[in-house]
Amino acid sequence: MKKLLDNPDQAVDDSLTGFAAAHAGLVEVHGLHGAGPVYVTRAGGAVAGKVGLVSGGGSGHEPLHAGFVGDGMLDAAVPGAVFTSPTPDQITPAIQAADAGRGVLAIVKNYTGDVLNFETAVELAEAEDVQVATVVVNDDVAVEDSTWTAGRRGVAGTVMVEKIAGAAAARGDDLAAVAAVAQKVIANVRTMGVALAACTVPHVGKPSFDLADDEIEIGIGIHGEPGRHRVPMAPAAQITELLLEPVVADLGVGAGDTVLLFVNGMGGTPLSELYVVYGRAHALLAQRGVTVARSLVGNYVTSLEMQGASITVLRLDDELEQLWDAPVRTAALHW
Amino acid sequence: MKKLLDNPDQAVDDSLTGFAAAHAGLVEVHGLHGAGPVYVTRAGGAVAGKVGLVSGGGSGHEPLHAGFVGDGMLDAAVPGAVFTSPTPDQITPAIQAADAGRGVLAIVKNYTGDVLNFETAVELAEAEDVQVATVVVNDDVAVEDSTWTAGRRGVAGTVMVEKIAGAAAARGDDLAAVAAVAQKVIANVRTMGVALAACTVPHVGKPSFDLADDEIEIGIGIHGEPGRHRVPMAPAAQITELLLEPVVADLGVGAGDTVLLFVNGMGGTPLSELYVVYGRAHALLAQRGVTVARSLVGNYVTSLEMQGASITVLRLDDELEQLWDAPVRTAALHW
Amino acid sequence: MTLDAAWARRWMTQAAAALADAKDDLTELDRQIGDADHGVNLDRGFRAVVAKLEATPAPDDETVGAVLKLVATTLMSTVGGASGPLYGTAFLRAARVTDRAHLDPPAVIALLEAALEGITARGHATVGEKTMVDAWQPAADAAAAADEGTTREVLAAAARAADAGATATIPLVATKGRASYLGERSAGHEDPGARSTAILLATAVAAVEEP
Amino acid sequence: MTLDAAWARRWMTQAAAALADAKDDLTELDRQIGDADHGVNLDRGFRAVVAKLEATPAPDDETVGAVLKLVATTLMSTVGGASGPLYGTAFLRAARVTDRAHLDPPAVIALLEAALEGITARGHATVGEKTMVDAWQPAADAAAAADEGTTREVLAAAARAADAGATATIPLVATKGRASYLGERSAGHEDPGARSTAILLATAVAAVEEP
Ligand SMILES: Nc1ncnc2c1ncn2[C@@H]1O[C@H](COP(=O)(O)OP(=O)(O)O)[C@@H](O)[C@H]1O
Ligand SMILES: Nc1ncnc2c1ncn2[C@@H]1O[C@H](COP(=O)(O)OP(=O)(O)O)[C@@H](O)[C@H]1O
Ligand SMILES: [Mg+2]
Ligand SMILES: [Mg+2]
Ligand SMILES: [Mg+2]
Ligand SMILES: [Mg+2]
Repeated sequence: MKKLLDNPDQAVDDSLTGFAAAHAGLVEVHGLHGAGPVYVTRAGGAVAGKVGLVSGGGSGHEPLHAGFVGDGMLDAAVPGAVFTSPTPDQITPAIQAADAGRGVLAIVKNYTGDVLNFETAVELAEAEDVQVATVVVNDDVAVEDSTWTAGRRGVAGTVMVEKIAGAAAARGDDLAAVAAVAQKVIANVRTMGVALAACTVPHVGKPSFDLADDEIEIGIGIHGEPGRHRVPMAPAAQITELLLEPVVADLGVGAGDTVLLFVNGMGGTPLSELYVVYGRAHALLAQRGVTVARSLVGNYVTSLEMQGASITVLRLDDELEQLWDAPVRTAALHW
Repeated sequence: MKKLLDNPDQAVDDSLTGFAAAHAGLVEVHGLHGAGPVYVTRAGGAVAGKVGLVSGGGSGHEPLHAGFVGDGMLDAAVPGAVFTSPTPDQITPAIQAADAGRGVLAIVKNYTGDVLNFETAVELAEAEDVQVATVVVNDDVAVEDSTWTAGRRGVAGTVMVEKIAGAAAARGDDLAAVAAVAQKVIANVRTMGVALAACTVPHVGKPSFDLADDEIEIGIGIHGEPGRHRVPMAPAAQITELLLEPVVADLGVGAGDTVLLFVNGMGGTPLSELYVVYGRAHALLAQRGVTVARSLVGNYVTSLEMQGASITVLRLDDELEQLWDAPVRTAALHW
Repeated sequence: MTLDAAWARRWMTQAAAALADAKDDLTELDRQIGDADHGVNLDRGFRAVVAKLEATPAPDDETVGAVLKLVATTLMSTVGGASGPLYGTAFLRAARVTDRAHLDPPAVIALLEAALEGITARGHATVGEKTMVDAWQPAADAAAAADEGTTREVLAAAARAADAGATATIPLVATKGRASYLGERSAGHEDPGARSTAILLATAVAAVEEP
Repeated sequence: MTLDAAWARRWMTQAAAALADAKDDLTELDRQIGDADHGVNLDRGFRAVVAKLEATPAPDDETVGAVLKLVATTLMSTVGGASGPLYGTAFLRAARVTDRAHLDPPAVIALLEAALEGITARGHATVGEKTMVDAWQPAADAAAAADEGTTREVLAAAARAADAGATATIPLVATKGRASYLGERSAGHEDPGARSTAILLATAVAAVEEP
């Protein structure tokens, strides 16, 4: 394991220190160097008259979530240890900091740890008189029998939820309306991912799972956890189909539908390969009569240096399209 | 070697197909699927009244250069095979397409292949009555005795040259002035890189160089070529010093200077690690009394999936700072 | 022989040491069917617990519940992940029923039952879902069945049952927690949370001073 | 015995075959001290040359120069990298001095010298800098020294010298091209462009039909 870091125990802190220095005008990182619970807010604090948006989760998925703090997206982000949910004592002050009196929407990815820690944190924030609504993102179609599991995981579709709910908050929607928009995105977004090679958690020092040279892991999450099944290594065209097929089937998109297509890199895959997958997926959707009206290609919800990608499809209507297009000014998304 | 592609011979074409589909409103990719010489232009073609900007080089450095085509940056980009300079028959039509009558600036990274192919292409374009100026980017301080080599290489600093010259062209500067601004950036920008693990060129199928588990390669270029020397793996703080030291020394920046600090990922390094390096570099510069006024952190000039990073410092004055801040709307840089 | 706050403090010191020893093993279990952090999470949490207890001098009249509450809030704010709130809630509920200086056997049984209830209240898992409940439930049951014994015997019965329960998770297919995403592939591996529960309860026994 | 356009065409067919065979070896040489693409670049280029020649029927009065010019423009537009313009210019200059149907020994010498001049005009390298010039220069010199011989003997002398020249690059420290970035570390490896030059000239000999 070779990584650009000094000490695994300090890696999240050191990374956030750099993040704070690089984006000083945009964000503020609280609690660095053991000063207290760690969370990230906009540089200016909560925006008067606006519903606040908070998300969080384990670190190792950068730029998610801290990279999405700023105008038109999140007001605060809460990074845990690598692949470990943050704790309530971090989340609660982040929620409080995001509150400008119109309440706060907590965007939680569906993992037992995230759900439990946010649950407690929300209770504590409510006890401090902050009005909080929670949405749980669960876009990962790799989890098939969700009644027999902890439910579908929240993965790359989280970016769409945060961006679009952020735009709804920015245009002045109240808490119920922002939560409703977020739920609408959640209802219309699905993702499936593949790993070509696993990642290595710094303090573990060896790959999260073992994968032979000629195998790939289909249906992975974003925490270096193994996927649903393994198949032999295949050309991009085939892998794209393996990922896109269940996404399209589950979402039920077809001729006449308009979608956003998002090809997300897991951290160790070059952009050029993501575009290969994007091209294949775009063509497959076009063949089915689906219009790809918006696109996103890049490393947005990563698993450290994992080699792999996920395909996300969001069914669009006029409202979602407009909210997606609305201005955003964060470290990682900017238009 | 596991890569998301179908056929190494088609990988560049397939990737550009996806790029074209993902950014249809922004760029146009010419010559796909064997239709002719391959090059990328803005969707709308040359901008009336503006000096054109063209750059190019081997593929495998994505988002460089095609990701920088758009308002405020390049008018055309010319991608060669992976790590191989494009040919004159690609470059010349790109130069012609970028010309709106006020001439074209060709931005060439200093590699024998790029220089020679651009030289020929420029001659051919001039024969077609296009006025062309050429600047050669050579920011890599890893090349020490540049009189005994092909000269310093052009690496990550190319982003600064393209962005700032692009802004000068956008504000209406004539060809000589745009070239002068580009030269000013070149005179004030320096870079040094490190590899933790080599990359694999698709049609080669094995890593470009062999690196032991406890070694890193200092002073690498961006073509998977080996670096200047090897040192034992070290903590990020130490690696940052190894990279920053020669950059600062060569540039001669010190107390009172204002700079842009750019930590560039080589493709396979997670953003979180780039921020660790950024944080260390920022602190080292601050210690020396250097003001870091602007920053950029991310994968902008990559070497496929190479694990590693480079540090670039650009000395700023008011003009360069304003031109850096000027609006840009490309696939990879946007503000 | 009853158990007092000093026992609770010794328990935590020994638990921290045992979990530090088991850190890599627990993380390896979690690497097989989860995200390779369980040992790291608990080690971070219990080191913080020990630091917190050391920084908090024991008043003469310290109750067992007071110690366990400190443990609960510290775990809650340092472990994260799924196990943080689960262990945190377990200790919080246990603290509520142990707000006294001395625990007799029925009180020890109550402690274990409250802990179990805390975990199921939060995590909604039942026995057989391949979670820490598969260690806590048999532990609480065995403790209740040993109600004729000393506090040490009650705890020892619980620890043995937790150990057996953890082992029994090996063939199970997970339906709760992160391992559930693996489906059938989760079978054949021990649940890390069940194993850490067994370790925790073993140290509760070891911390009882021989009469 | 003189050389004609048919020889030039045979030369290119055999060169393409030999370079395809050597593709991996050349790329491996380039991997050691460059960017691992030299074999791939030349294979792409010479396959295109053969395709181009096949698609271009030979007129009865075809000159050697006409063939070499087609080779030059094809290499220029398909090889890329440093070697594309260098080999392209070499063939372009060689075409200029061979614009006739038959080459006698002095014309073969002129062809080689023009090629060398093209390469140095573009690349500004001199002997000893660990580039293809280290094969072309001795080749041109040996050809000139063999001016009493047949065309085949002139070419054979050139090919032998190019081969020796390529081998002689092994201990050199590169000061031109990509290998120069390696400094001292470039010593101990053969220059890929010098080796491909030796292969190219060997096939020029092989393409001469025995009288
Ligand atoms: N719903 C649940 N109920 C009870 N225990 C659970 C539940 N979900 C997870 N666990 C326990 O938590 C353990 C994993 O803890 P840990 O690895 O620290 O957290 P995470 O899964 O968030 O990485 C599992 O081995 C299991 O015993
Ligand atoms: N300035 C130069 N003059 C002559 N030959 C050169 C020069 N620079 C490079 N070469 C030759 O080109 C070869 C490399 O070609 P190739 O690998 O195809 O291009 P690139 O270096 O652009 O990847 C070197 O081995 C060397 O022989
Ligand atoms: Mg975890
Ligand atoms: Mg090359
Ligand atoms: Mg875990
Ligand atoms: Mg090369």
